[in-house]
Amino acid sequence: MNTSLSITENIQDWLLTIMPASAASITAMALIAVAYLTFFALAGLFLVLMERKVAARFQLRLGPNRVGYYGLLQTLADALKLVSKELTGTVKADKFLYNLAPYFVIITALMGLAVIPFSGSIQAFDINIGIFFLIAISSVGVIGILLAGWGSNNKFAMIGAMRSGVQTISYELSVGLSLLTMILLTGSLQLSEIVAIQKDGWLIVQGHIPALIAFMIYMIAGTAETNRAPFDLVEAESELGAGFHTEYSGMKFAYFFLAEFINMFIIAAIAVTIFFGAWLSPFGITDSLPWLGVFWFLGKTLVIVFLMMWFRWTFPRLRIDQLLTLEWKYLLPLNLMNIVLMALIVWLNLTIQF
Amino acid sequence: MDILSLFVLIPVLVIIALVFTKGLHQARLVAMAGSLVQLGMAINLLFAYIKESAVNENVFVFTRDIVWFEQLNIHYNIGVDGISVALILLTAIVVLAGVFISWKTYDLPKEFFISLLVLATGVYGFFISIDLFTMFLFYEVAVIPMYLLIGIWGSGPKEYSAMKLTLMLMGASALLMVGILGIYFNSNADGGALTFNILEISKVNIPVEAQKLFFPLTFIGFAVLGALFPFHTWSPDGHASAPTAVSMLHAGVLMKLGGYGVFRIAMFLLPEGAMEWSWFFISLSATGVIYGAFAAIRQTDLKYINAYSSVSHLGMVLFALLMLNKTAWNGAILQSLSHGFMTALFFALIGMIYSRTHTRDITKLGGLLKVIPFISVIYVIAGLASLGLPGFSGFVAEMNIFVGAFQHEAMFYRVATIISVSAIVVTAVYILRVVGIMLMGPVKNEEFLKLPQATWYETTGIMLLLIPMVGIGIAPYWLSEMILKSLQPFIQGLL
Amino acid sequence: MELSSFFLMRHELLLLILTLLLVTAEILIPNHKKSSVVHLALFLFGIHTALGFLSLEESSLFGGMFRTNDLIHFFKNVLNIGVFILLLQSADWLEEKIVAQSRGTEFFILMFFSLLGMYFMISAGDFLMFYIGLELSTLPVAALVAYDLMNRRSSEGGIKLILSASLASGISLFGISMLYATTGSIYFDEVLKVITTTNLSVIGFVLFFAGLAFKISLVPFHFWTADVYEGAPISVASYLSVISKGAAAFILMILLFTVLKPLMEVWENLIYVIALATMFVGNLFALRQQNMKRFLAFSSIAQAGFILLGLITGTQLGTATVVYFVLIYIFSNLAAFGVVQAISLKTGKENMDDYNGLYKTNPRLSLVILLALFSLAGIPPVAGFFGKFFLFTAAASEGYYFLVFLAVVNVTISLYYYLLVVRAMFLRQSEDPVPAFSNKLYMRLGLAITVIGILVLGLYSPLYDYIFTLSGVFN
Amino acid sequence: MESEALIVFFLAGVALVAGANFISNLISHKSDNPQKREPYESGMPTIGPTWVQFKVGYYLYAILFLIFDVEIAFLVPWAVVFKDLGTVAFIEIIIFLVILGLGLAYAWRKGALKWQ
Amino acid sequence: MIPGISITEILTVTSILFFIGVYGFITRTNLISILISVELILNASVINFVVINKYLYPDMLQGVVYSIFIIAVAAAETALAIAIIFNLYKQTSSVEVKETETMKY
Repeated sequence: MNTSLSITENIQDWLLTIMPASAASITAMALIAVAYLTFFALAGLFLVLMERKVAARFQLRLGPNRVGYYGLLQTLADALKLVSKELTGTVKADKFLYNLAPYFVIITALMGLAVIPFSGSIQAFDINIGIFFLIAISSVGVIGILLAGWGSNNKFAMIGAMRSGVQTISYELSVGLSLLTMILLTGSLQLSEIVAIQKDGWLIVQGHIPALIAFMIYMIAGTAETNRAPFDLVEAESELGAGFHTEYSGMKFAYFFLAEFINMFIIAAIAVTIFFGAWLSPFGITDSLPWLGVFWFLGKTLVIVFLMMWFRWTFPRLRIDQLLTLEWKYLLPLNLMNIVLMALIVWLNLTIQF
Repeated sequence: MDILSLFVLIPVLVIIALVFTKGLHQARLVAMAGSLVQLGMAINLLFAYIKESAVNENVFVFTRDIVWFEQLNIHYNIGVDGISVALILLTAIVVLAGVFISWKTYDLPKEFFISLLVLATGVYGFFISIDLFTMFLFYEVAVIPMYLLIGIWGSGPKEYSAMKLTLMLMGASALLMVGILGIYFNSNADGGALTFNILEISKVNIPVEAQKLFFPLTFIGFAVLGALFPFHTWSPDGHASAPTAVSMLHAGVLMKLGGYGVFRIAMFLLPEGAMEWSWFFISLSATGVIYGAFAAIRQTDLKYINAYSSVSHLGMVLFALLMLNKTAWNGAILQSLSHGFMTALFFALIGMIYSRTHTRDITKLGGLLKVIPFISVIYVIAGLASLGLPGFSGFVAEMNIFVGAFQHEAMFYRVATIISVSAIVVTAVYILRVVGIMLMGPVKNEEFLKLPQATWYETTGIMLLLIPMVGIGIAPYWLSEMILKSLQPFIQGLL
Repeated sequence: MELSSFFLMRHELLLLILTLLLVTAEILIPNHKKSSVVHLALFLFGIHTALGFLSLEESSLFGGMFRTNDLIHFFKNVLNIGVFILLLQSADWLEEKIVAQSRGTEFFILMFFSLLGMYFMISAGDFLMFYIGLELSTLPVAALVAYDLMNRRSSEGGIKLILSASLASGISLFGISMLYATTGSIYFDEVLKVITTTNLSVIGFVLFFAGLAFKISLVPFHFWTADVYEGAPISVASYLSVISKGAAAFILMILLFTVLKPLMEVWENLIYVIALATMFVGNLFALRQQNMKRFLAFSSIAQAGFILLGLITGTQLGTATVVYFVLIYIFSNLAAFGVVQAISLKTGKENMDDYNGLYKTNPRLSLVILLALFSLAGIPPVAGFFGKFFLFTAAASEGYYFLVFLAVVNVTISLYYYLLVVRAMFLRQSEDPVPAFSNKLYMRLGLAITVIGILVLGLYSPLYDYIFTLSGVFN
Repeated sequence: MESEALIVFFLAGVALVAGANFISNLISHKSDNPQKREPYESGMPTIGPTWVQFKVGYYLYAILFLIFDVEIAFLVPWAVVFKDLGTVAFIEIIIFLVILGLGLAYAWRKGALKWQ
Repeated sequence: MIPGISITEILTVTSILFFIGVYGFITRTNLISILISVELILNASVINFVVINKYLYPDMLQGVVYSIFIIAVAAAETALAIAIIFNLYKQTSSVEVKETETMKY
């Protein structure tokens, strides 16, 4: 197992002592899978809670505060409620596609999570084309949404899915291009290498102006990628009921909900990895304590996530034409120019070196 | 500019001049003037040739060799011998006569004369070429205007006839082209360069196998134009549908290209192939001779009669050529000339009769001798020449052919010759039948009594053709001598 | 790499700049002034064509991906001239029908991109460049075929073209991958050194050949041709039939004569069969066509069969005759399409019956098409005769007498249907003939150049000798 | 092996959804009536088929996306090696982007980016 | 390189893919299906190139580079084909071959 989870190595050694090699590696993988699934579920639950709390604070409310200490168990209770609800669906639906859709969104979210470098040692899948893989896998997610919309055979769902499709593919360009801008600086697609380059300074500092522009574009596009407000006209409640997942209930609805929050987390995590040095501490203050990296990483990520939540309550929802205008007429040309600017800076060695 | 290239250049210039004319009057004047100049040139050429050949040992005189496509060794290579000179003269006369006969072409006159002259250009070019490529080129130039000439100005099932004629002749050129290419790619058999030059190829010993392969291709390729028996079907239809002048040119001149090509290319360059295959083609041509004659008896349409008679007569040309001896060849050339004048005259007369009576069906005609005596008398004269009466060109030609043919001892040749000779009798039958029905007897239609006499241009046309015909008949000697001298290299090559 | 070596790509760079200029023009010029784009494009392309004749040295670029020599250079010029004439002929159509919908510039842009693809295809030094060129030359044409948005047939032609083009290029690619498997390289030079006749390479070659056979519309990959031509605007059909086919024939020749020469024993037989099939199918189907575009489509299929006769040789003579034939073919076919276009533009008539009595009303046009058809049929003294004769000479030089014979038989068949048009124009009368009209300057110029070409190209022998000398590069 | 990790995550995803569905089916309360099986459209019965032709604008963006996304595929290798190549890479990518930018500008001018 | 899977197996798969594509192209009656069949053929070639490069000639990247270009071109092809199909659909309200075809021999 090439995955450099240091915990695993210990466990693997231990496993090897009690069973044959092949069984050991399968067990190890199963353990990893369980670990990530746990994290997946916990992160989802936590982010939902966080969202509600943040929203409440913005609106001068308290937010959930009954279930558990300060309402900490609220989302867990919600989850349990969802599990126990009946899985309904319409007779008119295309059953196969309807049921297939959740798999798409969940699997892509999970795979996206696999390449995130939580710390120097906690990264399940350090592929050499990491960023490319992320871009690729995130575009598969949209298929799940389209399938959901199509398979439901419901007009709201269909319109929501189409909107989602056009929105996601549009903003995917900006996500890709802004990440590409940063690749010019790193010269590598491997996430661990990208992190290594930031040892002496975060890329957003190294690349100064173009990197800043790239970050802003990335944040806008990333928010739109995840269909979050102010780009949430996919599921604009006031227009479309619940959008593409109108016809999903109970657990099936929960998948989309969960995947959305995990995607938000992934977007934030990538932003942290590419722009803010991932698990590296600022100015190397905790270099001597590598295990702190995870916390640095999660901390930074949550800051970005908070930023995205902040957006939600700051900007009004866009109309679809505004949304597309923003992408195609502003972000995309800006992005292309930004790439040239970055190339110029790298070419002339104008980056900030430490 | 040498004397021969003018034969290509002048018609082209006349064509260009014709493009700028307006109306019938201008067009026919320009065409007549151009044709007159050509006739003058042809006569000039004749005398120049006689003068030149007296001092020049070469068979081909006035040669000129301009490199054209250097890489393929294609040359613009021209020269004439006695045979070509005689045929050029024939062409010039028939073209001029044709212009006169077409004096009253009201429909698209300019285009008519242009096409006629394009045809003439092709024929002249063919006769002066001694390069296979240019020869083939001019051959096709001569064939294509026929389509328009028959198609536009013809009568009856003209579209069908024109298409049939064009396609059969072009189909023949498929064989011809393969033959020519075969000769070309074997012309380096003795180690020289590949060449299209007839004179040079004739000196090369082309492998016998190749000769056997390419001779029938080349032979049939040309002989279709010369109305070889199973491939003659285009000829009656084409002639019947064509306008008068075109029939004249076609039967009188164009079909001679076939015989000339057979002689100059197939037999001259592939002598061993010729010997190998002669029995086969003799059978075909003998069949053609007798078949044409018998078919002519059955016809009632004047043009068909004449067309089948052409098949018969030209069959005789091919027959004579295949006899492979000097006398027969001489006869073949003379027959070509004689038939050229004679059949042109026939078609001219038929045209005149048709334009007056509006029918070519001999059963509807009768007693024309009383109504239009001049035309009728000329018709009789032409008929007599056709059946080979002494004193006319036909006699001289056929005499030579059969004398030559009988020189062969072998049974096969004898039988073939006897069959062919019997065609003369049949010829007499159909000629006299036409004369009897059409010219003698009562006038079958009241309106025919008021037919107008021949006009000046018709008379001119007739006289142009009649004089040489009689001339050859009365004084064949100088012509024979000129031809015999030119036959020398063929004899060396073949015998 | 020296920047100055980019000048070896002069044709490509110039055309690219030109096209980008047009794109910029399309973006900047307001809609009501769009008609000026036609003149601008013609002017620019005229300059480009003229500049193409400057001499160019023989070399290769990008490590052998791009190569150029005198023959390639010559052929690019030929294509330039062809396209220039085509544009002259299309200018009126564009001005009258297309500019009004403000879609005039795209016509030029797409056509130039396609031409650019052909340049790359011809200059390709490896299969990658070749493939990109092939696609770049095909895809814009599909858009051009579907140019007439209101016409259902146009869209249908477009989809037929692009689907069959994709299929062909897919098959071709699969073949290339097999060739790559056997040789280990996609560079022509290296492939030439390594390739031998093995099962895999032969299968690869045959599949690869299919892609190009499609482009030249050889039987059995000709099915799209007639439909696409009929659906397409005439300029585009003309482009497909003339420029596209010419370029494809040329690249096929380059590939066969240089890269795949070691497989000669394979492709000789292949081409022998395909040449026969193409000639016969093209000619026999042409016999029954009434629509002039379909008619010319099948005629051009048959012409492609004739081109194969020169390809079968693999010699310098073969090269020279193919180039020469294609050059003549470009002029002849452009003339024919030009007249069809002129008539279609004025009257909307495209059927052969509509041409009845054309000579009476429009003598000049009918003479032009007469010359063009005679040239296509190979009647002397117009250029087509020389082209055909030399092609047959080339085939005969390798001993393919029987093939030549069948080819000439096909010439006769083709003459029959060419004469059908002649018959309609000259022999027939019509109740409702095409009214007499006069063309605008551009069309006249376009037709005049083709007529001059048809008359002069054959008789002017130094041209052939020049081509022959150029053709030495492959041997 | 890397690819194995990918498979693990894939299977984990499948297991998550399938397992949760299973549990949900097991413990949930079930009831059925015809209204429940109708598509939800704010209480109105649905009118006409849902799977109809959508506005062409959506597809237009899909086509545009296709083009620009593939262009990213070309930019990625370039970006990775840009530092090593320097000048030539810079000039070439300028050409590439200019053409691309022209394409975008063209689409803009033609109104392909306008949502109607 | 994937251990345990030899090049023959992959090439067999691509060949099958290729022939499925060809078969689909010939038998399908829906324009979109035909387009998908074409894409199958292209994908078969892409895989071929990558695999041949990786297994047989790993020292040069020719096959891989080639495959990137094939993908790009395939995208352009699809974009154009879809655009034309839309236009056809607008006029005929169908993407079935037999309903769109008007031109025949």
